[in-house]
Amino acid sequence: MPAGPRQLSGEAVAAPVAAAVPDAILRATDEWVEVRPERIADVLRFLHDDADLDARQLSNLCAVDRHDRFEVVYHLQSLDRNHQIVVKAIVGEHDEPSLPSATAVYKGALLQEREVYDLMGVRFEGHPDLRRMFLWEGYPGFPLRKDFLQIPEHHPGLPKFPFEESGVQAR
Amino acid sequence: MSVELAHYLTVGAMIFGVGIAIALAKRNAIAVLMGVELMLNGVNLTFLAFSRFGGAFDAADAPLAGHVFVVFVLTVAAAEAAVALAMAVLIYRRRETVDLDRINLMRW
Amino acid sequence: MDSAGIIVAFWLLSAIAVGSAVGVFLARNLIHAVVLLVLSFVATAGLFVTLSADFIAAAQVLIYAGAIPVLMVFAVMLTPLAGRDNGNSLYVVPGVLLGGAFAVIVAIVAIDAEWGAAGAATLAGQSFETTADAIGDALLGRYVLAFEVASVLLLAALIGAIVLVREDEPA
Amino acid sequence: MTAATEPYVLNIGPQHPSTHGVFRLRVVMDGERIQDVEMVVGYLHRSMEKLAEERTYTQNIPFTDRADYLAAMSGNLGYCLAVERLAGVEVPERASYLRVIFAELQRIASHSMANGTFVNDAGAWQTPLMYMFRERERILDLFEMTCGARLTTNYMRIGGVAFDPPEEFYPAIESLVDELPERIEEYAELLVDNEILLARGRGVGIISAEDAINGSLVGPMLRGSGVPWDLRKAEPYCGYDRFDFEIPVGRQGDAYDRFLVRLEEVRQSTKIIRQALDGLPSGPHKTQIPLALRPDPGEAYARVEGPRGELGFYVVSDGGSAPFRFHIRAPSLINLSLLREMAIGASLPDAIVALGSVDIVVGEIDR
Amino acid sequence: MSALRMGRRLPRRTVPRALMALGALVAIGFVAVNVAIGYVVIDGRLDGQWYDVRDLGIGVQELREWLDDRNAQQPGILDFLGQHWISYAVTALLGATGILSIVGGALLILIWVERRLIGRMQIRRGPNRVGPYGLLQPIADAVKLIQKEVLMPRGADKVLFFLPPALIFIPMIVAWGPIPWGAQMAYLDVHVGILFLIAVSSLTTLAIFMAGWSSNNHYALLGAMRTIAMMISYEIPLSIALLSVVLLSGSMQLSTIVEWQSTHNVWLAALLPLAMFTYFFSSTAELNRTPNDIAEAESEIVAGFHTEYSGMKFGLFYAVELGNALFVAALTATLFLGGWSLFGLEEWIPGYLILGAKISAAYFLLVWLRGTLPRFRLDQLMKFAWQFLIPLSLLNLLIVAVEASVFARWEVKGIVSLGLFAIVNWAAAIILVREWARRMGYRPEREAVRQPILTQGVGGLQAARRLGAPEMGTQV
Amino acid sequence: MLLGQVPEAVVWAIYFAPVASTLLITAGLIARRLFGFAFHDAWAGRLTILAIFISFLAALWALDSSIGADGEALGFEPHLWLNLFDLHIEMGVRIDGLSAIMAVVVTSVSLLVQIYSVGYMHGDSGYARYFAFMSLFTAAMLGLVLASSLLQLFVHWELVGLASYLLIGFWFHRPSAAAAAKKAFIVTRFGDFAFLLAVLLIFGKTGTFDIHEINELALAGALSSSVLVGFTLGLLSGAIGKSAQFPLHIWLPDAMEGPTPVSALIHAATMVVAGVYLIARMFPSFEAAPAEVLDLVAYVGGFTALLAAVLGLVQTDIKRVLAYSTISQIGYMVLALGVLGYVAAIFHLFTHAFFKALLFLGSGSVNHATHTFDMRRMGGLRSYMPITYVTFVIGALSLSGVFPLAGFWSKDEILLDAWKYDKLLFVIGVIVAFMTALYMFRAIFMTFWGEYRGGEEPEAGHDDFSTHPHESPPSMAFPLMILAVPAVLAGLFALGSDFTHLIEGSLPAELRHGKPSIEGIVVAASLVAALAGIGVAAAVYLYRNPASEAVAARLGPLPGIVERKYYLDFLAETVVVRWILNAGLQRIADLFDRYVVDAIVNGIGTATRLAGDGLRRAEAGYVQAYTSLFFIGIVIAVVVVALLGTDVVSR
Repeated sequence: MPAGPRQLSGEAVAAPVAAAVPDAILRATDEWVEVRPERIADVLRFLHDDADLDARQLSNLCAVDRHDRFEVVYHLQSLDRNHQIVVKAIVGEHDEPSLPSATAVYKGALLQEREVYDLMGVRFEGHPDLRRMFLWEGYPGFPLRKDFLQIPEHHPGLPKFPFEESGVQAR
Repeated sequence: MSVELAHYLTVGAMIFGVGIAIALAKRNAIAVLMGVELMLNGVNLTFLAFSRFGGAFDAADAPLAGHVFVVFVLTVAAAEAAVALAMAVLIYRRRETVDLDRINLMRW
Repeated sequence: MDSAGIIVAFWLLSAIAVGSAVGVFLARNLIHAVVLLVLSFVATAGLFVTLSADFIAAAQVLIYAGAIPVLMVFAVMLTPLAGRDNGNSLYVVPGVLLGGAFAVIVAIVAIDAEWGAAGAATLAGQSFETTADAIGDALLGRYVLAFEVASVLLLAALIGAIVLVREDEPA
Repeated sequence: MTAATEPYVLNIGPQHPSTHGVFRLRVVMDGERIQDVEMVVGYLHRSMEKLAEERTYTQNIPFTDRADYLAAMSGNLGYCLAVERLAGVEVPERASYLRVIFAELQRIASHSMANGTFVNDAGAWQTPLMYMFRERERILDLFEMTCGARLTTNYMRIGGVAFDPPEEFYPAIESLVDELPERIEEYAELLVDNEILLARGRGVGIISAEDAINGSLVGPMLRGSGVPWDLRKAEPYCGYDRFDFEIPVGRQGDAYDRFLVRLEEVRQSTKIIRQALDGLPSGPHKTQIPLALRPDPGEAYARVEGPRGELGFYVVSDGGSAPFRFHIRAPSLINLSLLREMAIGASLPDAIVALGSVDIVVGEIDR
Repeated sequence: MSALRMGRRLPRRTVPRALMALGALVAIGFVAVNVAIGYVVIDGRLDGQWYDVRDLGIGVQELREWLDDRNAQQPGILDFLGQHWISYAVTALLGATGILSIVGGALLILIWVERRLIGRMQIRRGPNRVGPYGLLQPIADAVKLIQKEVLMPRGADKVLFFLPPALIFIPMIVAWGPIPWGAQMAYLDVHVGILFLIAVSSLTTLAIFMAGWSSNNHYALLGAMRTIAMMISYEIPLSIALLSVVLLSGSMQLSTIVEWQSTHNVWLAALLPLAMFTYFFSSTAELNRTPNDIAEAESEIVAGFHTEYSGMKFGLFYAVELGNALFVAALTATLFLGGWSLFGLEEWIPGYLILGAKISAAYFLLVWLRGTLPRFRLDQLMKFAWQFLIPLSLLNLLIVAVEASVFARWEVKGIVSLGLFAIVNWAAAIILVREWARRMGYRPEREAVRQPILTQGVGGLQAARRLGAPEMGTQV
Repeated sequence: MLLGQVPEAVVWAIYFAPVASTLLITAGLIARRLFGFAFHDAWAGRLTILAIFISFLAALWALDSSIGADGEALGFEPHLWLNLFDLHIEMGVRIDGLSAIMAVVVTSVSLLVQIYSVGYMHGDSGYARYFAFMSLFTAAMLGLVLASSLLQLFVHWELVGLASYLLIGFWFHRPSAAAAAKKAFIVTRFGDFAFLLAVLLIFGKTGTFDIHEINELALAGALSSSVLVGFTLGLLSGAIGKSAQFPLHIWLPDAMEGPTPVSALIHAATMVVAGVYLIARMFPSFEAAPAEVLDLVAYVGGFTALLAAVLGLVQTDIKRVLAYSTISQIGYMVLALGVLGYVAAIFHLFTHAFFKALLFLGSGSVNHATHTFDMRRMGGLRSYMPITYVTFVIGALSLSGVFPLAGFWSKDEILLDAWKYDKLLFVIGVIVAFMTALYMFRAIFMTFWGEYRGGEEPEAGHDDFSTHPHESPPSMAFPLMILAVPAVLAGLFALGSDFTHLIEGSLPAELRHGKPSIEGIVVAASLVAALAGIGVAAAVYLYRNPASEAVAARLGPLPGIVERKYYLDFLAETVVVRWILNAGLQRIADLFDRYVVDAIVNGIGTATRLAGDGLRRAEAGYVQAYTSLFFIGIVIAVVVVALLGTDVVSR
């Protein structure tokens, strides 16, 4: 499987992570490391702070619906050392998936996690403002899920116009 | 038919009277200020009427004294408006109201 | 015998001035009251013109119609809870009575009194002259002390207003 | 206003003159000062990522045009790179050069637009925008000449590019590249030394380098904050390492720096195009690939330095002829992560200028 | 906030037919009066002796004689009317229609001129479809605006929402009164002309506030508050700048000021550069034009105070905006560029043509500014007014006051003293502006390093620090 | 009469040149502080010197004119300065022999002091400020001298006080300097207050401030003697304060805390002689007053001279010696005025200015070399500092009145006048002359002879100047040499009658005495006293060279008393201030205030409060309630007027 030109292999990442965050690593391939979902925030924190791994930027965050589970993929980037790290957290629960939020480590996760929640329905616990983004509150279902169209009420044709609730608080 | 001094004085008095009514009857400090300005205006009209009918242009020793007084009244009015409105804003900020019925700082 | 133009102008302007002043009293909305007030002031300025006071009329428009209402409007906008409301206070009855009594009595006195030469004079009897020069001479000559005092007053008012509404210093 | 006033909510957009499309900001204001801001997007959401799962790999290329419709070429390129990486397709040399040329032309066009609208947001009444459009127009002419479309080019293909440019293309691009430096100097004269623009842009929307990295900012936003990060250097694709160019980096991280960085990038792009034209090899412009490409199961994440920064495509294959999962890492959206940081506490005009300096494309935000 | 959704439709036919007929009659009368004026002028009955419009002369005199005759023959109702006021009324009517027609016509042309000019500046063509060179475009626009439905937002203050377009139109027209179009050719040549103009133009503020407040729209209110803040700030330097003109020429009457420039063969622009700059800049603020158009900054608050206006109400605002700009150009030409005089050439060329040319030049400057410059921020503008323009114009006023008293006392004939003043004032202007700007912290050389840093290597935070960019978030 | 009549503008220039330099330096300093204007310190010195040089030249011209006019007033009309209702206050300059001489003295001494200061103050952080103050002081002094009206004189009198306060406290970071400045200011205030009373008294009686008019009125007998007594006593009090006469002399020795050039300028030639000048200026009034006033003047002067001379004998600080010497010599002048020796007093003032300035500057020079003013640490300096030594000795000789130096002639004239007037005063004068020579040469022998005793102990790390005293820089030595010339020659004026004419020209004709003769016995007495003083000093301090303690032991309790300044400072500070004022008067006032005034006030307050308690029920605090009442009152008033007609109003 072709990897990015400057991607660290999963094994190379797994060793220091396992040392720092015990029982976090589930699997390591030469492309990515798979992390226990509950520990994902700790792992990211470690990767961010570690001087060698230096994953200062959350380059990309997305989720893949594997029919029975969700893979949440984190592409991390070290700018100074110019390498990329791919971390995956596989959430086994398919109806109400949730895992800790990365927003405490990366501000860049704010919108990306909202997007994943909006379209995939993966809850990120600890996200300060986890609301629908492209779709409105009350939209039935999460359209990027593979089973979206199998549920009858998810068929296109909007039942109601968006009801706007402001999440903005006046200070 | 002609317009005489008394006409102007009457108009001035009416404006002044309305000013009194507003100044006394309004709850809002800014409205009260409007009343005061109206009163000043009535006085101005009276001044100018006297100046005009009293031969302002002929008076050798003090030409246009009435006009000069009106200038001063205008000045005072501007100053008063600035300070009074500043006070209104301040009172609002401190007490959340400019309702004169609720402002009784001068009590006792 | 004045020219008809002056007579018409006088009655018209007087009606507007007094009428809109009454309107200030009656208006329920404070912003409307300000607008009516300006109308009254402008009409008064017109009356000034009939009294050959061109300079004063212009100054009246400038100050009373241009500056003071703007201040009032600002004050109204800065005190939102006061609600643009032009309600009456407890003193509405004495206020109206007193105002009416005052106007009536002074009007009676004005009409009844012997004004001598001034009472006999008419507007037609005198020519319309330019007043700005004479007012300037008077202000900087005979009334120079008062002029200076007035300027000090303005300065004091300026400073006072600024000091009053200044933000409290952050600790 | 300094007095105790009540905060009120102001809606900017979705059809506001300075929101660059159907983008909406709900702003809580105290007088002219912004207390809180929330972006409301989705008006242009077309569910591209879902649709892509039903189409073949090649059929998906037009979606990438319509995501960032101001930089269609870059979108094409990123997606093609991702699929090529997934399927292991080799690209001919000439195709790489052509890709570079068109990607850089697209960058110039997009940056011209960005700078023009930025200055427009700062209040210059359309004149600079019109000037910038002049160059963009010529570039779009070149696109039309080559692939028949101006905006949604659909030009790149998996394994190369769709067409070889026609003969009249070469003199046209030569003259454009020759003239561009003068034009850029013209803008610089009009805008860079403009005191008003300086007053409006300096110190507005400042983002520190730490925040920029942590907030996943990319492209001119990141570089404007002083971080010298450019994928063309860091992870050279399409043979960018063959070309000599430099990365412009801002000094303060404010809106004005981003403007300057974009202006300088136009200069650098001109340099790259010139080099690419000089070294353009002959040969095929495309590798033949099967019509229904079926890559082995797996995943690939490829990214290019688009005009708005890192434009990434994450493609997962389950061995079928359509991607199992297709995700666009949209710089326009992610660059807004720090919108609140930039806007809260600023005055409304400053926020507008800061937003203008982000250079968003709503098609890419919503997808 | 879309007016379409929020708005309330008015009845389809808002104007009764009778009113429309009356309007048509007025319009016809309007045209007739203009034709009459033209006839009198072209006919040469005035014999080159054009006086104050108030004494429009022969035509009016004939009218009065006729009235007197009637009065003598059959006394009656005309007894009451038979005074000289009727000539005033007639001439006032004539002058007002004259101004309206001139300004109105000019506005129609201006719309085309401005759009055309801006188009040229923006490498566009500008309007070129309706009529030759797009000349009929403004008329088409006007027709479109008149036909458009007038919407009123829900929750708007009905009375106050309807008044401002008319209220704001009045000062714009009245302000044109004192402008002299030639020797003794002013409609309302008041003695306190400049004060009159300042007073009249200050009325605009309230109308704008009414428009903004009554719209029940945050953009409109924001725009109105901005306008008011800016207008009351910029009225001060503007007035002070005009005062220096008054001081030097010794009169507030516009015609006298022009005559002063004519007799001394000098433009006040040469004598009072700083005053002219202050006036012009402050006027752009008062006019809400670039670079000071924050009141209707379209990229921030859509259209400011007239966001919610549509149809001809918007058209009136638009017309007033242009008319005021034209008026500022006219006042600049009158006060600073010699008005209708042109160093003796006014003997051969009609004064109003000279003035027109000067107005055009000044107006072009406004258009040019609009086509070129970005916009300031409100606080920057306020700072500029209070910290820069007002102190400078006060200092300038001081200098001019000294010069004026010198000039009044030792009247040196000819160019000597005025030349000296010009030199002193230019020097003072340059030095004051330079030094004050530096006092305000303006350091052009500080901004010398503006270009971004160029680098070959990539990196993150460490690289950023290595590149030596200043600490982020600090002002250089 | 070399140059012709001096124009009035030039006379004003004498005054305005230093004023201008003050303003310029101040403006420069402000500009430097606020705007970063490049105002170099050196410019302050140059400006001051230039301004005073201009003044000096103008003063010379004025003097020249004055000589040509035989000392009569040159007759410049005063200018109307303030015109309030019936009050017309005029300002003018008066140039006659007296003021011309004074102007020349002030400007010349000041000029030299400024030049000297350039070197002396070099490197001081307050360099420019110093020169601003100096300019101010000189301007004030010149204004005082040239004033034609008493008000003008008083204003500048106070300005001089202010400037001296600033200068004495120039090193205000030193507590002693600050205290000295305060002391000088407050002590002279007592006299100034009496002076002000006198000015107001005379203005109330005559309605004019013009000095000349007042003098003429006094001579013409237009003023009652009680008024004159009050007036002259007030003036005398002012003079006593400013000229440091007994009992207000206590501020002057402390005032030596200021920079030495300041001492030279203020305490030798200018400020302290202002009192003498004042009495001389108003001399006709004094003459017109009852004779007891002049007797009082004479005895105050004589007593001060004697007292200060004795004090000068026990000082170890060289500047204090000179300070007491100054008090003593000014006492001499006052004595001279009291014995009708108008010319002699001014003559002595004239000569004294030069040699005392010379001595002060010399002491400054010594200090520059040794960094101390303590004579016990000096000694043997004569070989190190020849110029200073020679000039200092010349000054001392002149001060002691040794023939033919300047001091001899002026002192001789005073003694002669005293001889003619009152023999007791003559004896006092001779004793003082003896004492003068004694303490001056004691100082010289202690300072310049014998072995060098080390100066100030060098501080660690400092360059060790003190072990190698050296001659002062030229800018300091040059004024010394210049001043030495008049210190020698100024007395020769006495040989002709021009000087007398010149000075007496300012007096009305009936008061002029003409040139005094020389009485052999007087000359002999003064010479013998001086030489005896020198001899005793030489005998005691040169050959025996005792320690101070030994001398003190020999003399019993006397030195103790003297060293404590006859307990006068104690008297002033403790008895008067602390006991009488604080404990006595203030206590009484306090009790009165507390039990009488407060009781009344509190009573009124209580009554008001009780009344208010009753009335407040009527007031709810609503503005409109009050306003309503207000308008009800107006309406009632209008109704009354309207109904009753105008009679009510007019009646």
